[in-house]
Amino acid sequence: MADKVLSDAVQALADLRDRGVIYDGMTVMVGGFGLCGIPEHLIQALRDTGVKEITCVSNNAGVDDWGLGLLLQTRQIKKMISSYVGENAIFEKQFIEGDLEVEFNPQGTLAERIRAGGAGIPAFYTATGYGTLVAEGKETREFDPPLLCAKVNAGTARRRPFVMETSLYADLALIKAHKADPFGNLVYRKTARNFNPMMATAAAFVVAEVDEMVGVGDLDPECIHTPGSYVHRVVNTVSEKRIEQRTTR
Amino acid sequence: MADKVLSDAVQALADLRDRGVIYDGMTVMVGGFGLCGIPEHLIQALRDTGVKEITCVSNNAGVDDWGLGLLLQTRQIKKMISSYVGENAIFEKQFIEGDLEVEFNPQGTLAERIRAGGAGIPAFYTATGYGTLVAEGKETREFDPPLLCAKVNAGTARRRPFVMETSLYADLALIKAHKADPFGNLVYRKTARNFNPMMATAAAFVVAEVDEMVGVGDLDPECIHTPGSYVHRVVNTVSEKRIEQRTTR
Amino acid sequence: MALTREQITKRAAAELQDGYIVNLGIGMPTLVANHIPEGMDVWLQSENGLLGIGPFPTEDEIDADLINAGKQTITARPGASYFSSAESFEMIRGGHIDMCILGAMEVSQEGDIANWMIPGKMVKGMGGAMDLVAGVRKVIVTMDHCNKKGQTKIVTECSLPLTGKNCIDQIITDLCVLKMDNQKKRFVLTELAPGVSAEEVVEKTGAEIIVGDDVREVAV
Amino acid sequence: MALTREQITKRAAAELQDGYIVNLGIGMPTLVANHIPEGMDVWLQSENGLLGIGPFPTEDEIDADLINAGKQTITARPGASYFSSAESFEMIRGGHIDMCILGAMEVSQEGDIANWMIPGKMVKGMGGAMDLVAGVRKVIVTMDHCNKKGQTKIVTECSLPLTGKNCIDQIITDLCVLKMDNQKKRFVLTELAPGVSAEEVVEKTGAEIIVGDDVREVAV
Repeated sequence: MADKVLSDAVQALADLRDRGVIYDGMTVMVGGFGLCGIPEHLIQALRDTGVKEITCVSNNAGVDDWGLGLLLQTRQIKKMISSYVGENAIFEKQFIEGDLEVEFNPQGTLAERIRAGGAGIPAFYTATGYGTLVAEGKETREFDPPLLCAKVNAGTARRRPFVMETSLYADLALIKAHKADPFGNLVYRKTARNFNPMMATAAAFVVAEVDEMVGVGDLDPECIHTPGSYVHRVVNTVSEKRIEQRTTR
Repeated sequence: MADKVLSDAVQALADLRDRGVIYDGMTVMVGGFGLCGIPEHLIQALRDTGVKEITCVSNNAGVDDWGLGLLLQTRQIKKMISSYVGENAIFEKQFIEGDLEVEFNPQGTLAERIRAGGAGIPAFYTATGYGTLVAEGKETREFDPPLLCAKVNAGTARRRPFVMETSLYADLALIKAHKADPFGNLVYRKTARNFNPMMATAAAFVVAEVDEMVGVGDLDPECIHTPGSYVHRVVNTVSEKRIEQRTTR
Repeated sequence: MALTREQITKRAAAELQDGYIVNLGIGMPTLVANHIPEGMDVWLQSENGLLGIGPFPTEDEIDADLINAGKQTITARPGASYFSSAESFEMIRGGHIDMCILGAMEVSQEGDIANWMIPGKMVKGMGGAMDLVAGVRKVIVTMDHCNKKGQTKIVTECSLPLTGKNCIDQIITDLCVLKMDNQKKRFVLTELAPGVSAEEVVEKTGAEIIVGDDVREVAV
Repeated sequence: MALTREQITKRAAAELQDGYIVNLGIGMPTLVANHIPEGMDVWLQSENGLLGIGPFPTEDEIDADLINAGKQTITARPGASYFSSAESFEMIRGGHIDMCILGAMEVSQEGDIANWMIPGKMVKGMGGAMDLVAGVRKVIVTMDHCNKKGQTKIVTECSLPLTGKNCIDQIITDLCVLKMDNQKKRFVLTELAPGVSAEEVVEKTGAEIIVGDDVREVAV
């Protein structure tokens, strides 16, 4: 079996420029919600490749000195496709000064666009964003909402137009999981799962960093969140796991 | 908490006619692939309600004397939406004589139409079936296949037209799972999972039969295949689990 | 006398029903969790991938891998399940969430809502708000009736960019409760804060609303 | 001398590569699993929701909850994973399966395939075949070159209802190996069964094909 396990994050990306995966102008998907479930080490390794003009698909943009904030500091990101970017002063500055392009997607539309990319669905319709800025320039058309097809829902489901959204697909996905086996099967932990599983299906090359490596056959086959066929490389790392809002009882 | 656990399959459907869920002409989704992972007892309970003119969404149609074959025997099914129905003489007879309407869907399109119904997606595009009978009367249009968006895939992904498919949604879904807790969280077993998880999201009323009931909190929250919010009722049954092709080494 | 934030929150909690699956927005709506009636079983969904939010953690329980949509550390209750963002929004978009409670900057008389951007100010993004208002079965807005300058937030047409069209079912403000009449496509005044008159509400509302036949006092 | 089923299967197995994710159709293609080269790691996907098919079970291992797409009882190898039909076809439709091997009734010169229905005969359905030919990266057909009446199965245009258009990359028959040239949109004859001539193949093929510059003998 081709060995997918590499020694560290830098090694995991080392030859990807030669292989045509990493190039100036490339598209990268980066998992995580806020700072939860982000591939900390792979983000730094991507920064260190020096790649420029990145289009980055990620729900958020990290904070000033952590996560994707590190790639913003070095101005390696040209465009963000995100749903919310509220916690980042560098982002704000580059955005306001026009140095950073931003495409806001509703969070569910973003998740579904990524999932669709991985699933070979080039486009789909959603009620989300109809009548808003998000729908501008997009095809809209009327359908019966799925719910309406059940008699008992008659009257409760809102009949309305839907917006056509297209799928997203990347050259590279950087994934954070909890456990992996050498085939690349992944298991996530709690809400650190978030955008990671879809992104692992929607890129030509997929690299995951994990808290723990286990042997082939050690993961419960009923509970593998991402089958190993989607994953090209795995590195075992020790994550800092910063917390944004430490709230207690 | 509203108690979702009923004593048997008949009880689980008993009041659904009064509640407007079961009615002549209704649409039912029934989980399973062949005879694997079918809700044996719920199918029989549905037969015993005497409901007629059912539109049934199910990948297969059972065999003559088991699974959906039982509802065909009694001529309670008006129409099947399936991908393959090869193992059933009663089916064949009713189909050839024009007593049974059949809509064949490619298996992946069927799975995705159900998933879309549950996910609030009224329609989506797929390459599957383009240029075939399946695409007749449906809108087709060209998109870049998602894969093409990654530079390293250039040349390998086939550029082609896609077919628009609409979602499926039912009045009732009959589900077979392995374990449930009283909230209705479900866990499936091996390839008995198949169509069950999507169907559990795509019906106004969802009833599951399971091999084993456990307490709230006994299922690993990382490995719940269907969250309890989708499930209205659960019954604990002892399944026969017939085997169609007993193949050994 | 106008309702306090606490009282608005409590009134919103009165809309909960046993077995409801509910998504609470960031800020004031989050507080509704503190007013779930005793003995009622309500499951809170967090759009970053959890059904079954529990109480905030003790210092020992804090886990960086377990946060809510507001990025606060939380816990999960027994019976909770984790899932991906795609599955979370299947649940939201597919109509499987019974109710959500959100704040708003403006609501129009036909139930449009604006709560994500102010032109000229830094735009942070809509997060999951557009999906929630489009997909959840019952969408409730809790907000002050007027903004800090005393201008009404319930308007003929929203001046701010929309989050969703025709999607608000109910508004609970410091002055009153308004419920959407889906036939007439107007909000109906159904409850008043103690000491607030229907006339005062009409006066402070920049939109056509219907004064119901049987306007009661908000029970708080 | 025409290749046996065993030899066709063996030739198909020679297309496998280390690490490949492969879906094998019902019937002859299933036998390809017996010819995976020693030391090569190939993962077999079953479209009913399994990645990592193992050998058939012993009598003791038989499990009604574990079957393949042909409804045969099977086992799962270490490292296998189970998933839903929707997730299985995400994998197929999304281009994540490296290769599939299928039977066919007809293949056209532009790579159309017909293998699911014969007008006038009982239609059983297409199962997952349409998704496989549309989504898998490399689609190989294994079949006899001619049908039982001696008529060619490789035709100018399919007379039977299609399973997919322009989707076959390679055909392995009892007489030869044909590979699609995506620029020229015609199959190229690349290998011949021992003792079979290019002329014989051309004669028995009812379609325009290209005889390659370097036609070798099939290594079986």
